[in-house]
Amino acid sequence: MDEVRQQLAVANAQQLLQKMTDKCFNKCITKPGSDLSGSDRACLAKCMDRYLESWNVISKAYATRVQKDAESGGH
Amino acid sequence: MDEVRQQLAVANAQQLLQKMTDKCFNKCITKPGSDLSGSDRACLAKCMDRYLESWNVISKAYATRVQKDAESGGH
Amino acid sequence: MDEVRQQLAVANAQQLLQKMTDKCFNKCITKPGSDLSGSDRACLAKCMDRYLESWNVISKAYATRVQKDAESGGH
Amino acid sequence: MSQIDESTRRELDGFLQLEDQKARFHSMVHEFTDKCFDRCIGTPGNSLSSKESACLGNCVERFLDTTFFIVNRLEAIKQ
Amino acid sequence: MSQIDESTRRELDGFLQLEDQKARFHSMVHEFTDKCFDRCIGTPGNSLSSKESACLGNCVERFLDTTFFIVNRLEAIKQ
Amino acid sequence: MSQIDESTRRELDGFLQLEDQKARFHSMVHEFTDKCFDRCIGTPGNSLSSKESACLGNCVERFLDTTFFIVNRLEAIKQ
Repeated sequence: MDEVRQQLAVANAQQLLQKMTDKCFNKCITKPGSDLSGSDRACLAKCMDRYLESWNVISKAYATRVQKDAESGGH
Repeated sequence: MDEVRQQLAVANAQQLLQKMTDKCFNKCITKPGSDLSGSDRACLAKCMDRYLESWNVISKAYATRVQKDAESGGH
Repeated sequence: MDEVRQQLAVANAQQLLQKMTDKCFNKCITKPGSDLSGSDRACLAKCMDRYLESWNVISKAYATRVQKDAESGGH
Repeated sequence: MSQIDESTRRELDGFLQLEDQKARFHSMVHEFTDKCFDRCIGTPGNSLSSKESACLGNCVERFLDTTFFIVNRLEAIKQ
Repeated sequence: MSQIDESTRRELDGFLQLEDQKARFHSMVHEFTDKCFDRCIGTPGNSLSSKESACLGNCVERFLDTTFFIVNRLEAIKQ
Repeated sequence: MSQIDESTRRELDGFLQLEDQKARFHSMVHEFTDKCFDRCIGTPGNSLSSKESACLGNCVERFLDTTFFIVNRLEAIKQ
């Protein structure tokens, strides 16, 4: 049972990583240069933090909504 | 055999629903507010109708083309 | 073993074709008219050539990088 | 599956092939609608204008033309 | 799988169902974040502003409202 | 599969692993080309300019750098 749980956790982390990388690359690296500059890294760090924060805000909002819909007996 | 047919019909409906929801959400709910306003709903209703209409127009156009290509012995 | 190799080659070609068609349709056919005009075809031909060229440039760049990362013992 | 006779098997094969064809047709229509709706439909109105309908039809036709053009040219290049 | 008794099977079923539910929940959260991040977050700052947080919450809620609206209207049209 | 001896099995494993690696490599190249073509290529000309080629190479390199940066920082945060 722990195996199943771990496989799902890995899939979840991979999905997060892939979407976050795409989003932050698009937001921060608009003109790819010959290396990641200091300001590129600063932007990526902020973008990551905001993305993770957003994920948590959305996770809570969705959980609350699922709960509310269940209580009102669906839509 | 009816089971197969029904499974495919469900998959088809789900694909339609998912794409239509994405499209109309993007077209109509540009700034998500604290609820769906009357004008949001009006826009969604029109968007749905036009999307379904477009689906039918495209379905006919594609069927005609497949037919035509088959008659001319491929491309 | 040749079968496996061929299946993968087909999958690879299909992926290339699909992405290239999408990209070049978007770049060249901005207003779909009643047929492909001569300038549409000229644009598609150039777009294809540049896409294939880009694929090769990127393939080389990625291979070099994978090699480099392997030599430096990962990142 | 238990053994089934030849004619039943052939009928089943035909059924599955037809359903598969229909599923692929629908799947293509979903793709085309996804692509062409954005290109051809501005603010959704009370019905499709004749211009919008024509655009949708052309969008499908030209996308297929583009696919054939690219496939044929790829084959020509390869030789 | 070797034979297992009724209560173990039920426990396993419950476990798998719960994990499946969690996986689907997470998958939806990924989709929503993908959609709503672009709409609500401009240049990433040092923290989410209250306006950005509110936008994210509204984005999820209105997307779900939109889904229900469309499903209900589809059913109404069909009849 | 019928029984096969050790050395054949090892050879087969090696073959499949290599093909799998190649398939994953190609799949990444498709992804990168999809991403970087739009960023680096304007109106398609008669050949890639040196600026366009450099942009494509940088686009791949910086995307990989971004992935490593994010993975490393995620691990650092977790601890």
